[in-house]
Amino acid sequence: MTMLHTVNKSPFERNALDSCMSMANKGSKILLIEDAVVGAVDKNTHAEKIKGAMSDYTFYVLGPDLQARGIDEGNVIDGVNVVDYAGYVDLVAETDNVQSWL
Amino acid sequence: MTMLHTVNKSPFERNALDSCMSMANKGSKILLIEDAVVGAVDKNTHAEKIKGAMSDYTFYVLGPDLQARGIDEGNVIDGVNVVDYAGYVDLVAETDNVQSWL
Amino acid sequence: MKFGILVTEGPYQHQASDSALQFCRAALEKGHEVMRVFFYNDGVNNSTRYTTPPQDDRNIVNSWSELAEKHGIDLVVCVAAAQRRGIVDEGEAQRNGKDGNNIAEGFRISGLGQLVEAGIQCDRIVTFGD
Amino acid sequence: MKFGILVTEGPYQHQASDSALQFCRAALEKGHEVMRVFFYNDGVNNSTRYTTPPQDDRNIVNSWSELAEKHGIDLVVCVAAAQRRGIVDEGEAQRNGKDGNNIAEGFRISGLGQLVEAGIQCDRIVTFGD
Amino acid sequence: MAEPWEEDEGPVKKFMFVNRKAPYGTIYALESLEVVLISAAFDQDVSLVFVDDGVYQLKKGQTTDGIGMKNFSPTYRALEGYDIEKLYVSKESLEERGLSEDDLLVDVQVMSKSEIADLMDDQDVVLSF
Amino acid sequence: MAEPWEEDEGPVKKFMFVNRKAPYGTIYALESLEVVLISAAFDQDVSLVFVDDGVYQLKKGQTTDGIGMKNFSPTYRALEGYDIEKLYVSKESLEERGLSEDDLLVDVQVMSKSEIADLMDDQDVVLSF
Repeated sequence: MTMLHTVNKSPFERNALDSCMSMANKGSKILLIEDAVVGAVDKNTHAEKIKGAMSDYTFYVLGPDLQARGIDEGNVIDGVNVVDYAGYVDLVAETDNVQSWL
Repeated sequence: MTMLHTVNKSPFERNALDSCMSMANKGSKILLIEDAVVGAVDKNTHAEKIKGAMSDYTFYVLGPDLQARGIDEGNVIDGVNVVDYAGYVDLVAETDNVQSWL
Repeated sequence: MKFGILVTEGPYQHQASDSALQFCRAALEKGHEVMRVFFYNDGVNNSTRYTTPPQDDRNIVNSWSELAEKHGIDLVVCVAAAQRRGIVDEGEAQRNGKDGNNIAEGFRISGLGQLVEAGIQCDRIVTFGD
Repeated sequence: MKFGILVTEGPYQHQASDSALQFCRAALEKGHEVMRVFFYNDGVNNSTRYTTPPQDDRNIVNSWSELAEKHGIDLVVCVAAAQRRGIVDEGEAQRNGKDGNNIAEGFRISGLGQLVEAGIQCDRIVTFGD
Repeated sequence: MAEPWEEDEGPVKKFMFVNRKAPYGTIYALESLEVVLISAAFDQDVSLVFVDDGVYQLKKGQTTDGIGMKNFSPTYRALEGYDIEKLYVSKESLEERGLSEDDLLVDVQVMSKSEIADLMDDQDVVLSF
Repeated sequence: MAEPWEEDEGPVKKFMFVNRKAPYGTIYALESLEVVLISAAFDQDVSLVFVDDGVYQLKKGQTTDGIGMKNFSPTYRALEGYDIEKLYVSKESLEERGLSEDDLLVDVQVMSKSEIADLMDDQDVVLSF
């Protein structure tokens, strides 16, 4: 089974992304939404965490939430996929289950 | 001036205590309340942070919140002062200002 | 595919309700079904018709009511959570001796069993919260 | 000493209201004055009389009303925050076309200026939130 | 014959409740427990996971008189009576907090996060409070 | 003659607003700004501090059409018109996020957290959202 894990909290503020990555099996998909999108920015001090885990997980980030926070897609870590709400729905539909790390 | 800083979030969950300690001047008092009291436990992986800062700050923890979470006062880090709500009021009154790190 | 949605925070304070609405709209647009939105914890505060957001702001409560009417979505507010937070319909008002009610169009108050039932009947439960 | 209290979360979901109540009680017991409690953000949800918590649980709204009456504390609910969350008194109901109101005894709806004024007049402002 | 929860189809689903927050600072622990109790009435296959600060929900000796809230921790002891017996606690989360199995008020299975990950992957519905 | 905010006593107090959260995920940034605007009407000595994810409140280029919320960031540009000119941003918080002063939509003073600490110690009222 493949799971989708969603994280909605900034990795600077909370442990949700760390907690998610410590319990998501290899092959899982991880989608960053809401304030969590700030974690998808390259050159920030949490970027290495995501870069280092790219062989285990496929990462996604919600575009509308990036735009709201003024983050240019060009500054997103290479290999993190930007999706819109329709893409979010597809991710939920194409995986077997979804867990929200609140 | 001496400030009182209150922190109400677990250091395992959020950056509030870190943030507080990065911006509280030496001589400040730091009071842990609500879920933050779990940070006052000796032997936990965040204890060193508080132990290492004891020369800069005086630490307090709210007893009723410790008890609610089943934490024995005997397990609190040596030198962290346990106070009740009356003691909380006194801390606010005897310092010049109070900042809540939410 | 049949979705169930769980919302655990009130409107405005957290983005949860907004994200849930956007997700529902996108799912419906793709031809999926949203069987039920279950409002739990502070999520029950999505269901009060007493809100009057600023005119240049979105009206989250109305958005739920309209979406539900248009697509036949069951909006269920947990009764126990609603009692703690002051959300009442006519029946609840009568039972608890309140002199009025504040539930908005399209929402109904019911038990937590409705959440478990959604879990059983839906293909996916997606949670939006703090 | 004269205290002002700021509460930024609703009752039950977060401990903020409980902590604020305990702090107020302890301050009053020590002979301090609590001039005003200002309810902002989701804190406005402390002021609805429509709550019916379980019988073996505390009633936070009533606790505020009783404390205010006993000690002459001014309980102020921010009007803008209240409009977003559905807290209305008689005047607000009339102005915004609502068919009822839900504000509890001892609370009044007013502007943010009341918070700034408390900041000016009180010796300390203590904030309780998430 | 297959146990109901081994069937692919049918009314019994695997529900997992993930508890990550300390009790009392927020209501999530209490209201999560309320859902758990209801799900038992639906005869579902229910698991509870306690990770991160959620392990404090099961800490012995909770005394709430001083904060004016109800101590709901005895309810965890009642879960067995509802046939809810799958309580999993993260070993890492306990250790980080200087806690051990002896500090908990109910019998649980202590397991590594990677074991919990496998269990989670095997669920039909995961609810996190 | 001393400026009002240099007096020890009197109706003018030093208010500091500490903004630590990203915008839109929660309402704190917006409702903090609403208090700031009101405090200006009271002619108080107002400072705004942006630290941690709060620095994102001042990020240029916020576009909120996609999330259906109002973009309130232009209001920060209007603060000057209310004589609110003390905007302090943590250097460390910017750096950790790969941001620089050029990314911000208003003129601010970038300073270290220890400088902000000194300012905070000097306030009459500190409000944190």
